Parts: sequence; structure tokens; C-alpha cells
Amino acid sequence: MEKILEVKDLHVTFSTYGGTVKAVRGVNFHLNKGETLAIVGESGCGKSVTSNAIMRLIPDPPGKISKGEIIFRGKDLTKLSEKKMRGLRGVDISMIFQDPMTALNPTLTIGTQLKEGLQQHRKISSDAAEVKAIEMMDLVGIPSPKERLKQYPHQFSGGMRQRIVIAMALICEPELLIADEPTTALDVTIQAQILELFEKIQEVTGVSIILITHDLGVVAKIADRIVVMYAGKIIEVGTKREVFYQPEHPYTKGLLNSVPRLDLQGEKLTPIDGTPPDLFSPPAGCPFTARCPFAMEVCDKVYPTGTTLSETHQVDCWLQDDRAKRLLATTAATTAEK
Amino acid sequence: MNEKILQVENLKKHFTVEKKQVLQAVNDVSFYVNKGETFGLVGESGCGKSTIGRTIMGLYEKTAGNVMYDGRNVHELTDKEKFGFYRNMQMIFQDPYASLNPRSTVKEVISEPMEVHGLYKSKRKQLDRVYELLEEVGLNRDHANRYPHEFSGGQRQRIGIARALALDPEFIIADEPISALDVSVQAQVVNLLKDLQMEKDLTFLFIAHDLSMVKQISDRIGVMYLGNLVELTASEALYEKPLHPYTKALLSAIPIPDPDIEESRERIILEGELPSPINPPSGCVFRTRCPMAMDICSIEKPQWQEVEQAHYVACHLYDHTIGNRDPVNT
Amino acid sequence: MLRYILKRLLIMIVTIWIIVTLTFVLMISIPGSPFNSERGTNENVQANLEAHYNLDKPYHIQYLLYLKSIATFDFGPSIKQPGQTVNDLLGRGFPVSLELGLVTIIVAVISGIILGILAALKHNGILDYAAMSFAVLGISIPNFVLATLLIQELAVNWQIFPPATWSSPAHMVLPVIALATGPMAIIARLTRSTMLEVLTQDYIKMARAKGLSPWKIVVKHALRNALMPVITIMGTLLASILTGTFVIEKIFAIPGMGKYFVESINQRDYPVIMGTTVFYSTFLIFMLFLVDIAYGILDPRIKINKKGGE
Amino acid sequence: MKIRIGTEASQSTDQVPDDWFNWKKKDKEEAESVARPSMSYWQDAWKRLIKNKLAMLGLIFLILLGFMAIFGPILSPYSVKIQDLPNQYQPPSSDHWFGTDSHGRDVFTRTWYGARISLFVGLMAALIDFTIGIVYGGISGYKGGRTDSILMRIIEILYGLPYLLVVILLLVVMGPSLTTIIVALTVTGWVGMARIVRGQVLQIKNYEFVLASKSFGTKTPRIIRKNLLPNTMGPIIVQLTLTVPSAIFAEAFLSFLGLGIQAPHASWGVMANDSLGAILSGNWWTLFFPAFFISFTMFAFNVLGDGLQDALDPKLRK
Amino acid sequence: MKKWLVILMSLLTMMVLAACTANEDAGKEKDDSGSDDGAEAAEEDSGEKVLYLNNSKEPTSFDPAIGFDAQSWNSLNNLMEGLTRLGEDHTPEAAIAEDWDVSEDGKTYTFHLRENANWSNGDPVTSDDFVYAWERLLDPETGSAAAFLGYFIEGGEDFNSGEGSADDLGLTAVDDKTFEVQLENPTGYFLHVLTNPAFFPVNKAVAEDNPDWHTEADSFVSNGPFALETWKHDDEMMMVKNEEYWDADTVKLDKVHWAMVDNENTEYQMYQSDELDASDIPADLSDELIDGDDVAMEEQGGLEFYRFNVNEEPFTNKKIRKAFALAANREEIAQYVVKNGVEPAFGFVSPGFTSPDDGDFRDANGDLVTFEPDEAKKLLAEGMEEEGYDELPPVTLSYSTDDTNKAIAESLQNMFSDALDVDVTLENKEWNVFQEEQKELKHQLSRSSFLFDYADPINFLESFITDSSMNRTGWSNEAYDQLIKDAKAEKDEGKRWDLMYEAEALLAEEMPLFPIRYYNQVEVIKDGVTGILRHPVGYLELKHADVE
Repeated sequence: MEKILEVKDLHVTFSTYGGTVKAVRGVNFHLNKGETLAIVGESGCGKSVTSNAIMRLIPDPPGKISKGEIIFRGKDLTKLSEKKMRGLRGVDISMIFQDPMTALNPTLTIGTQLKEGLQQHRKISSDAAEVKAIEMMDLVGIPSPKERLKQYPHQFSGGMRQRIVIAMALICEPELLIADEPTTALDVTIQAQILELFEKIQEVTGVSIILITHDLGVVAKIADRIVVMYAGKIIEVGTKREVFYQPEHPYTKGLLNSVPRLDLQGEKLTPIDGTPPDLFSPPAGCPFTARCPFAMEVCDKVYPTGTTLSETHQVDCWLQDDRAKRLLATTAATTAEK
Repeated sequence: MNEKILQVENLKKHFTVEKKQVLQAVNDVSFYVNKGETFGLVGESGCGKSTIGRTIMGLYEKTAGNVMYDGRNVHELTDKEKFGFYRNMQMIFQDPYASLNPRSTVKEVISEPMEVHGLYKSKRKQLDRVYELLEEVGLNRDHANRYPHEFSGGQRQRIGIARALALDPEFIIADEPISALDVSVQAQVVNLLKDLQMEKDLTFLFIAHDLSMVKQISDRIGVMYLGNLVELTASEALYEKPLHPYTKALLSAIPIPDPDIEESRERIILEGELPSPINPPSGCVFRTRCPMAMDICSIEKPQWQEVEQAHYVACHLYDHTIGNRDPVNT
Repeated sequence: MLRYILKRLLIMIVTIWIIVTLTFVLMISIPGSPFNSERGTNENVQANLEAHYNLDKPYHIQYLLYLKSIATFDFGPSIKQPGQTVNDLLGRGFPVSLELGLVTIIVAVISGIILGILAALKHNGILDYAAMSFAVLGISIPNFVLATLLIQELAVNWQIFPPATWSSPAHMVLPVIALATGPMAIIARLTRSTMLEVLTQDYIKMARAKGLSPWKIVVKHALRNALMPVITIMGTLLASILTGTFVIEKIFAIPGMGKYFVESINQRDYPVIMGTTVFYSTFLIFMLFLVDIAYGILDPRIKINKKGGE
Repeated sequence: MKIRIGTEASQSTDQVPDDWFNWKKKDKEEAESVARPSMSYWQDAWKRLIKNKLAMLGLIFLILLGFMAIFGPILSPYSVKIQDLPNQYQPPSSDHWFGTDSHGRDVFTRTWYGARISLFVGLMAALIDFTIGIVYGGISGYKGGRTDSILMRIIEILYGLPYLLVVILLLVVMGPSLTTIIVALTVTGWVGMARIVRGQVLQIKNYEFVLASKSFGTKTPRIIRKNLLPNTMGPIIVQLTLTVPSAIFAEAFLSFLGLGIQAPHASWGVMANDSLGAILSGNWWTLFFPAFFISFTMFAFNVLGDGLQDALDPKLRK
Repeated sequence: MKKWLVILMSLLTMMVLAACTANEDAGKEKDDSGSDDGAEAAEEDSGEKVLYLNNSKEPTSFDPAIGFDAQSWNSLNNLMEGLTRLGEDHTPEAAIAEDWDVSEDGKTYTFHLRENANWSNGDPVTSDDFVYAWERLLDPETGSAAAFLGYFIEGGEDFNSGEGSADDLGLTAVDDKTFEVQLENPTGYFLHVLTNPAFFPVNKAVAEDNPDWHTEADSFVSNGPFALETWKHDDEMMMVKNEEYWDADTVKLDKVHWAMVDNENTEYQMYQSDELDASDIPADLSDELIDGDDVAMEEQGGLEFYRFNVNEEPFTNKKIRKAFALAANREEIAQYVVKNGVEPAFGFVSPGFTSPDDGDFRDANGDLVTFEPDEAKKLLAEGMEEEGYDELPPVTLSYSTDDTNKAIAESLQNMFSDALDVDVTLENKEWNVFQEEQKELKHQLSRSSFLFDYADPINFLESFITDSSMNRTGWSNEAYDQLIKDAKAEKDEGKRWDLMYEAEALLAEEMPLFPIRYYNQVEVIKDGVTGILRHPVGYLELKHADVE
């Protein structure tokens, strides 16, 4: 499998009046060609920051990629000049944002907004761009595209707007598409339409997708591999099935247990107690310690090194340590005795 | 046991937008809530579910119909009676960021209803009650002097719940209380609500767009579409045997966090978009997107009828005068 | 659209009527007479004059006469400039004031917007501080001080521009600078702050994600949205510029209509007071109306709403 | 393929002592702990403001100015009234720090007396604008509907009124005095404030916390007092910081029309206008000091206003 | 929506272009030695003599009966001419009237008009034109503020008050070129009065044809040294030499350009940048400029003074009035406040009125009101005792809104405080209100000014008789009334002057008003500009002016 993107030891910080927020703290992952990688996590875990960092869209100041490499097709994006980066954006890497209501400029026709990326990068005529725009509108399933090109965003519903945003992102036929919570703002029936569209697009264009989401249902449907983030760290990586069926990190487990399932009856949900830590002063050890039902003293003090469970499955957790396994066994024994 | 504490009869709520244009937010909706149960109201954004909640609460004037609480018409109460009524019924709001006054401390937020109703003569007692409430929702008394913005979303929502409990109500309208929260936290709040219901014998009207969560907490569920109630039944029945095409589509659209199930599932993808409530379709409002629409659907509004025991639906497919067609299997 | 315009027109007429009435009440409540002179005039002569200008009539008749003159757009003769009608005065003064005002607005808007954009793009940078200091300085100097200073430096000491009067483009430079500095500063600050806000919007991020150049993003995506608040304050700005023209016209000896405001009151030249008030108000209200329309053009959402309203 | 995930692990697994592998005591408090120090909105805003150097510069200047307005005249051996005609137009010296003016009065002393008048005018105008604006805008925004459109129409009419005309008429009718000046400044000045309050109220009255308050039967006055006002304060305060200097400025404009305050009192506006000829004659100090203080006060209030806007803007808070 | 951008860009470009052209223009002008515009430079090259002056404001009216103010006179006096005109020695000399006869009783004047006196349109100036103009002046329908000047004419006051008719006026057109006037009293200074623009003729034929003949340059007909070429209202005027003028040979200027700049500083700045040939001196610059070579200074008949209201406490008391009068340091006011070389006034009638024995009125009657702070303090104490005051009732000093008025008022406030220990409140009123209140005796102490209409002290002195509309003090004194009445009827000049000396002394004794300073006319004039005449009583004269 060809890696089209590799993120190595990425650190992103934001300096605010209250101090420095370490939003992303040493993140490593890669993306294979043609796959869909889901980055899952709760709000503030750094998943959006990571995706923005890949696009080099972190507002600087206050944000800053303080360390790390982002290798895309052999080039380190963090070292590219702004101008070269601009040539990459929209052409090789595109991005879709969460809220289709605000992602479109209300004062420009969608035709203008669709075409401008193409015109910027491909230096083609307005007419040619229009042909391409209509083609894209067709692809994303917008009826009578020619007429609708002249309309303004407010004349479209939320679902339609998200389709337009997708068309916009794909118009230059990028290799990598980063979708930042693309369905969160949509109703379920519309979400279903859009997810369907993603599948179709990947089939047609073969684009690799990084999907940022907090919705495990969505992940279960369209992801190939999953990255679980918590408090600026990646705590578990694996294929979809590994993460869903053999989760090893207590957080991943907790997450799966706390989600209500339509197909299961009446069992009480198991929430994860507590609140994620404040990233102004992240704990030295594992950030999940305070909420972890299996927290040990070591967890507070040292961040666990990664444990490789399979070729595709890694987890950062002290429970993987042999000593912890012994502890678990003795505890199980004592509980059983009682 | 099955005492109907709240009855909503043919409730209509229309808003006038600009001039002459009428937004039919709620159209002829009837249902009841039994004492001690959780009644879930689901639907997609703009279907009028929040409007129903606020109209029941008396925050909006109704356009037509009745809201009977404990045998009394909520919209016909005198100001004084209404003030008393608020002690029975309280509300939890959607946005934990917007529903707490950012300039008040947690103590002030929670004690505000008590102060308005003059429950406690002494400040001391009132404060004790605030501490008690905080602990009930899983926070601690040290939090009382902090400001809402210092808390996480889940914590804030618990503060909102504490406020709703301050008057010791028997009925709580929870208006999308979890939709703004993270998944792991949603379960905290839902469990808290469930515990409180057991402890205090509360009745809930639980409004949400997330059917899987509503199903988790509700005894009975009403499904809304564009201002109309389209189906109402017990929560298991709704999942096991949905009748209305919209309910079916809704159920199938919800992704299940299980790759195997998800990959094998067939789904009904609804075409098109939600019509505008300013100019809703004639007849059945769902007909424009319904995969099983018939001619009659555009002409006549389907009756609200009890098709099976305690299973209501408004759809011509189940109209006996047309012929009881068995619904297509999902 | 037509109905909307008609409705607006009706509201404008009512507004002007109220303004006229207010002005009339204020006007008759000032002591003094147009025929007051250092020497004191013969009573008989005074009575004759008052009769000639209908000032001997009861107030309600005078009021009706004014309303009539307004309805016919004929404000009658000026009392203090015999042989001149109010329409003559306005016809002469207004084009000059308009020219001054228009050039000022254009200069203020363009330079203000450019300054604001530069400041926003270099947020918290040196350019930002420089532009904003300049802007605040612009607001901080009374225009009569600035005007006198400009003449002394640029006209007298450096002899770059003519010091006063109004006859060639060169004559415009100093008064326009003096008048435009304040509004420019206001616009610059406003543009900066809305620009900063707009730049954080998702669609700007989207545009960046498309790989558009910063210049294109500013011009195509940010500017138009950032201009909305500028358009909103345009009405008030216009009013303040029109007020400001009085001072500037006086200092630069520009034959505009600004002085009629002050002199007509000092001289109790009632028809001129009425005429200038009505003219000014109508103009201003009409400009506010145009601002509304401009708003609609800039923001497609509004246009549609109006269409929907028909 | 092997990927190392953790990077901050300073020690390799083997170096971690065995006895750390013990269950940690459960601490519910910790899970719900709130790490940030408790701070009210105002404390928070203040902290933000302090970081804004320019705004603090403005604030410090204004405090100094206030101090000098109160104590400045005491520092000077001259009285504001004392004239010494033969001693006119003395340049700044150790006797007269800011020189003397056309009547041989000490400019230093007069500047601080002028500060009193100018600041008084500015503060009064702001206070009146504030009061009327809050009541009018509050009613308009809160009541909404018909009331709102009528009240807004009235404002539109006020916009249409030629301000200059109104002010002159007023001054002629009432005669120039401090009261007249303040009335003239506020007669249409409150409109801006009213619009801001209205906009704020319109926005905030739909917030859920207001609805929440209504949902347990809170009466309108309490809602306004407890919910609306505290939350509209930010932009109102910012507007106030802009009203004060613009009133001082407008007063200077009235002085140009000859409608300023009477001797022996003098505002900066009067002093500046009286000394306009200094640009020609070179007696710069007569104009410079009042003009400088007008400008710098304007500047200080403006940067402070900008700073406050940033500090009080809820959008920046999370 | 690119359209919008296009508009913006084109506007921007326009601005840049405008700025560039503006610069070019400015550059050119500098080369033209800073003249007003290119055209003017061309005129200078062609040898035309153009004088650049400032009229400060739009002339109220060029209708001689209506334009009764300085902003009309300065230009009107050079456009038209009456029967007599002030000469270089400030005395009346023959103008349209070649000569005249005065009857024995001094009441009948017969004027012989020049045969070659013509209007600018070629019409001859006839005695009918004078009858027509003077009747209009006195006609109550005209509403002329200058009508009172015509009260010297028999039946003038009656006609103007609506009691008589035009037919009873003492005006007779004997023939086209002979004009006879009957007066009420023998008025020794009548020839001087006639120089006032109110007595200018009006071309009857033109005026009857077009009543608005005087409002535009096109229709304006003049009979003086200059004709009106262009008149851009509120902007500028251009006068050209009137070739039809009987004395056209004397006129040296080809053109006079009038700007209308109503701001002292701007006016001077324009002078500095060579856009004006003459300018007033801003008070702030007086110290620097007043001794310069380019300064022309001329006396002006007039007085700035303060009126007491003798009906209002505390000024019901003569000693208190005097105390205030003596407490004012006029020298300092003149030197440091008003500046520009004005003279402090120690009497009421300004210098420059020549008595029959060739002395000056002022020198003959001496200093009547001086600065005596000690005496003032004493008088105040005495006065307060007389009135039984423990404390002086509050005093408000009123003035009409104006920078100089304000500066003087502020000085007086301080002087009263210094010398009398009295804190006076200042109050300024807008001019119109101030006038009205002063006439209605609503002030206690109010600023006033008087400029002579004609060169005779009686013009001022008769203002303070009982019931005079110019009195405005509430002061009434039988002895004074009698003195004035006698003086006006007195045919013998020597005796008449004695009566006037006595009246002025009585005024100083009673002190219903106190003087501040006399007026003067000061301006800076460019090198090479000569012959601009300013009369102490009278109007700007450009007939003899010349530009190098």
C-alpha cells in the first residue's frame, strides 16, 4: 500500500492570553492511498487542529506548528513556502468544513465560488470552468446545475450546500480530501444522503479521505481505519474492526459503551465519568487517568509508550504492560474470592 | 397508574414571518403524557418539536388547540395561577452555553428560580439547597461560586438540570438537552436524568433529534415531520415495527456503531429536502419525499389513527377506507 | 419592489412632514426678527415688511403657507437676500456642497477601506498600529484646526495647493483632506474590526483551503462582507459630513450651502431656514434610502427577501 | 509495519518502577475538577485589558488626566481668572509651564480647568446618552413588534433632522450655557446608544437563559435587570468610551460656532478655538496644549474603547 | 458582481488621476506667482491692471436703498455715484452734481447734474433718477433700513411712517439735469450725508422695466467708476472700469476682483499666498505686522462702548456707573486685546471731526473718561452707600457672539474684579437676540458699537436723547434733550459745536454709557498697490487706486 500522507510527531500550540494551549502533542499517523481514515474524538481533542495543520490553515498567530513533519508525496508540508502551499491547497489536498451554512460566502453565487479554485490553479477560461463546475454539480447530485450556478448560497438547503462544498473541494481532482465533521450539522436523513455521496465519490475518483468525526456510527459505515484521539494525543489506531471489536484503550472502550444503539434494547448506557483535561496544563502522564476506571499510579506519572498489537493496531496504555496484566489478574482473583 | 398528566389536543402554533407569511410550526398535534413516564418527541430540525415544548410551557401563545396539565388548561391560567404552574413544570434547554447567564455564578443561576418564587426566607437555607442540588447532579459545592464559562458542556448541562430541579417540579420538558454534548458526556446526562426520574418520580417530555438516544430513555415516542405528528407508539414498537414511511427512513438513516451491522444494513435514502413550513405541501406533508406516495396523499391529509394497540400513525397507507395495505417490509 | 419603494416614499414624506413641523415650532420660538437692525427700523416700515413676507399672519396660517410652499417646491424669496429666491440659493449652493461632499465621501471611503484592510491583514503588526494610530489621530483633530493648519503649511508655507475658494481640482485638495480625515478614520476602524471578524469566517477558511491568494481572498471574499457595516454607517457619516461642510466651507470660502444653515438662523430668514431644512432632510433621508438599496445590492439575501415580500 | 505512537514517553517502559503499578485511588473530585481559576466576566475582561498595552496607556493617561483636572490647578500658583494683559503670549517657561494666552492667563492652569469642564461635558453627555439610550433601546428591543417599529421610526426622523440646525436653534432659544451645550450634545446623541442597546437586547432576549428565566415565571423587570442588562453592558461600555470624547469634540465644534462656555471658565474647545490664529502667528502653545489634550483624550478613550471591545467581546471567550 | 469591483476600481483610478492633475495645476500656479487662476495670469500679461480684494461676504443687495451694510457698500460705492463723493481729503466734492446752490436759510439745495454723467448702458443720469431713487428709499413699502437718513428731507419722516405721501416730499426734478431738495432743518453737513449709498440714483427706466435689475451682473447698470462684469453669488465678483463714467480718465484700474472669504485667518493666508492684494490683519498677528511697511492705517469714525441700563440695579446709581466706567483700563484693551493700533477712547465722539475753527472735536473737549481704579473704588463705595447696598447686586455683562467682543468682555470682567472686586457674569447672545433684548432694555451692561453714517458729531450725540431708538439705556435727561434740539436748529456752526461739546460733557457726567475704544481701518496691502482710499466716515474708494 502506498502512503500518501505521513504525519510525524506533530505538535501544535496556540498562545492565548491565558497561556499556551498545547492542542496537539506529538501525533503520528499515516494515510494509505485510496483509503478512508477516520479521526475520532471528542471536542477539543485536537482532531480538527490536526487536519488544519495538514492544510497549513492554523491561524498564525496565535496558532503554530511547533514541531513535527507532515510528509505529503515525499515533501514536508511544514517546510513549504506559503506560495507553494497555496499551489497545493485545493489541487492536491482539499478540505470540507463542518458547517455548510457558513462555509459558503453568502454574497457570491455558488458558480463563482465553484469556479474560482479551478481558475486559480488551472488557468482555464471561465466557460471551461463552468463546464467543469456543472459536471461536478452533477456528480454531487444537484439537479439542474446550470441554473443553480447563478444562485446564492441562501437559496440552498443545508444538505445541498454541503454537496456544493464537496463539489468545490473535488473540482480540481485532489488526491487527498480532508472532511472535518462533514455531516455533524446535518439532519440524519440528509446525513445518510451525504455519506452515500462520499462512498460514491471515492469509488469514482479514488480520492483518499481523512474523515474527522465524533460519530461512531458514521465511522462504522465509511471508515477503513480509525485513529482515536484524546487530549491532543492519539491513544489508539487500528482498522475499523480492530477498534470496534477489539478496543484496547479504556477510553475507546468507554466511548463505545457510552453510545446508545438503536438495535439494542434497554441496557443502561455506561458513560465515561468526568471531563477531559484542560489543555492549558495537560497532565504529565496519560491524560485519561482522571476518568479511567483502571487508572494506576504509573498512569499519572508517565505517558505510556505505544504497544503494537497487530500490524495495524497500536495502543498507548499502561494496561498493556505485563506488570499491569498481573495486577489485573490478582484484582480479578480477589474480587472473585469476595 | 396510567394517569394522563399532560394532554395536548390539536395544538397549533403558527408564527407570522414578515407580513402575511405564516410559518406553520406546529399543526394539529395531539398526544398525552402519563405520569411518571418519559415521552420522547423526535424529528429533524425545523419539525416543530421545540415549539411544542415551549408552547406547552406557556412561553409561546398557542394558535389553536389545548394544553391540559393536570386537568387544567395551561393557556387559560391567570397570571397568578401560571406562576404557581411553573413550580410543577420546568424546562431544560438545549445549548448549555446559551442557557446559563454568563454573568451569574452557578449559585446565582441555581437559586434564581427559588428567589423568584420566594421559596426560602433565609439565604443560608437557600444556599444549602443549592449545594444539595449541585451534589444531586454530580457536581460539588465548591463549584457554586464559579461562572458558567469555566465548566465543560456536560457540567453546564448538569447545572441547567439543577436549576430545573430547584423548584421541585413534577414534570420536566427536556428540550434537546444532549444534542450539544460530546458522546461520552451525553450518556452521563441521560443517566442522570434517568436516576432523577426514579428518585423523584418525575415525568419527562424528552425532545431530541437523535432517535437512538430518545429510544434509550423514552417509554413512548412521537415522531414529528414538518409540524405534524406522524407516528406515536412505545419505543420498542417503534423500532421493531415502524409504520410510517418517514419513521422507517429515519430509522434506517441512523448509522449504527457496529461495522458488521452497518455494512450489511440496507437503507432507505430519502430523496430531496425538507419543504418549507411556510408553504407546506398539500395533503400529507411527507408526500414530496415519500417513496410510497400515492395520489391521495397530495389531496387529503391522512387521519391520525390508532392502527394497532397504542400505536398511532397518520398515513394513507393505513387508511381503512383505501384498503389496509400491508406496509412494505423494512 | 415597486410597492416597497412606494411605501418607503410615503414614510419619507411623513418623516419630512414631521421634521418640517418640528423645525417650524423651533423657528417661531426663537426671539428676534429678520428686520432687526442696529439702527432700529421705523415701525411702519417693519409692519409693511412683515406683511410682505406673511409674517403678520397667525402661526397656523404661516405653517400652512410653508407646507404649501414645500409641496410646490417653491420656498419663495429670501428675506435677507432680496431678489434671490430660496431656490436660487439652494440651486447655487447645493451643487458645490454636493461636489465637496461626494469627493470627500469617495476619498474617505476608499482610503478608509484600504487603511482598514491593511490594518486587518497585518493584525497586531506594525502596519496595524500605524494605520490605527493614524486613524485615531484623524478622529482626534478638530477639522477647523486641521483646516487652518493645512492652509498654513501646504498653501502658505509650501505653496503646493491654493489656500481657499473653489474653482479648480487643485482647490479641492485641502478642503477634502480636512473634511475626509475624520470619516476616513471612522471607516478605517470599522473596516478593520469587521474585516478581522470576517477573516475568521468559515468561508474565508474555505477560500484559503481552495488555495486562493490572500489578495483574492480579501478582494473577492472578505471585502464585500466587511463593507456591510460601512454601508450601514454611511447615512450617519453623510450627515456628519454635511454638518462638517459648514466649517470647511467657511474656512475655505467655498460657495456651498453650509453657511445658509447658520446664517439663515442668525438672520431669521425664515424661508431659507425652511428651505434648507426640507432640502437637507429630504436629501439625507433619500441617501439613507439609497444606502438601504446599496445594502440590498451588496447582500443578495436581502434582495430576495424583498422579492419574497411582494 | 510498525508505528510508535507515544512520543513524550521520557522513560522506556523498563525504567518505570514496578511499585507504580497499583490501582490509583478513585477520586471523583478530580474527574470533575475545574482547572481554571475562578474568575467573573469582569475579572476576566480586566485581565485581558491589562494585557493590551495601548489600552492601558490610554487608561493611565485618563487617570492622570482626571488627577490633574482635580489637582492640577492647585499645583499652579496662578488662578484661572487672573489676567495680566501686558504679559500676554509668553512662551512656555519656568514661570508659565505652558506659557500665557491672549489675556496673559496661565495656560497651564487654564488647561486643567478646561479639563474639568471638558470632562464634565463629556461625562454628562455620556451619562445622559446612556440613560436615555438604555431606556429607549431597551424598551424598543424588548417589546419588539409595533412598539419597536414606532420607536425606530422616531429615530429615523431624528436622523433626518439637520443636526446643525437643531443645535443652533436650541442654542439661540436657550442661550449658551453649560446646560445648553449638554442638551445640544445629547439631543440626538443618544440615538447611537439606543440603537446599540436595542441590537443587544434583540439578540440577547432570544438567548436560552432569558427563556429559562421566563420558564420559571420571572417577571419582566427582573429579567431586564438580571439577565439583559448585565449581558448588554460590554458593547454599551465600549460605546460610552466613544461617547465621552466625541462629546468633548462636539463641544469644541460648538465653540467654533461661538457657542462655547463663558469666561472665566473655559473648556479645551473654547481655548483651542480662541487660539486658532496661533497657527499663523507662531504662539503655538496657546493652541497646542488644548488641542493636544483634546486629541490625546480622544486618542486615549478610543484605544481604551478598542481595548475594552476586545476584552469584553464574548466571541473571543470559550 | 464584478461590476461592483469595476466601479470601485474606476473610482480609485479617478481619484489618483484627480490627485495627479491637482498636483499639476498646483505646480503651474506656483509658476504663475501664485495667482488665483490661469486666466488672471494671462490678464496680467496683457497689461491689464487687476486688483484682488476680499468682500468677506456676499453683498446683501446692490439696490442702493436696501444694501445698507458694509458688505454692500464697499463694492457698491465703486459701482455707483451720488451727487457728491468723498475726495482724498475725506470731504465731499462734486460728483454727479457738477455744482449746487444753497438757499439763504440753508434749507433748499439746487443741484446741477453733469451733462456727461451717464449710466453704463449709455442712458444719461437725470434728476428723475434721483427723485425715483429717493422716493423709493423713503417709501415704507421698500422697507429700507437706511430710510432714516432721508428724514433730513422735508416730509421724509412722515412719508416713511405712513403719515404722509410721496407727493409731499421736498424733491423736485426741475429739469433733466436740475434737481431741487427741500430740507426740514438747515443741515450743514448735508453734502456729506449725500455721499451715502442710500442716496445713489437709480436708472428709472431700467428699474421699472425689471425690478430685479440689481440682482445679477447682466442687468446691473452703474453710474460710478466701475461696472459689474460678473457676479457669482456667494463666490466672487468682477468689476471692470466703466467707460461711460464721466471721470473715466481718472480711473486707473482695469478690473477689480472680489473674493468672498468670511474667515480672517483664511483671508490673511490668501494674502500671503498672493491671492489677495489686501487683507485685514488677524489680531493674533497684529504684534508682528502692525509696524510693517505694507500696513495702511486709517481712522474710522466710530466708538465701541458699553451701555448701562439705568433702570436696572445697581446702575440706577450714577456713581456706581462711573465707578465701572473708571475701572476699565482702555489702554490695555486697545493695546493688548483689540490691537491693530486702535486708539483707546477717553471720550465719546471719535477724533477726526473738524470744528469751524479748524480744531478737532476730540482735542477741544479733552479726555472725559479715564482709567482711575482708586477713584472708581471710592465711587463704588459711595454709590453703594447711597443705595444702601451691603453687597452689590449681581451684574451680568452681555455681548453679541463674536471673538473680539468676547475677548474684550473677558478683559473687562477681570478689570472689574481687580479694581472693584466685583465678579461680573458674562453672557453672550446671538446677534439678533442680543439686539432685540438691548432694545427692550433687558440687559444690565451690554456691549455696543457706533459707526458714523455721516461726518458730524451730532450723528452720535443725538442717539441718546429720550425716546431715540438708539438710546437703549433707559437714560432720559431733559437738559441733554434740550442741548441736542438746540444744536440741530442752530444755524451758526460755532454755536452749534459749543452745544455739542456741552452735550458730550453731560454724557460723561451722567455716564449712561462708557467708551472703550475708537475704530480704525488697518490692512496689509501688497507692494505696488496704491491709491486705495478709506475714509474715516464713508466707504472704500477705488477710483484712484492703481496696481503696478
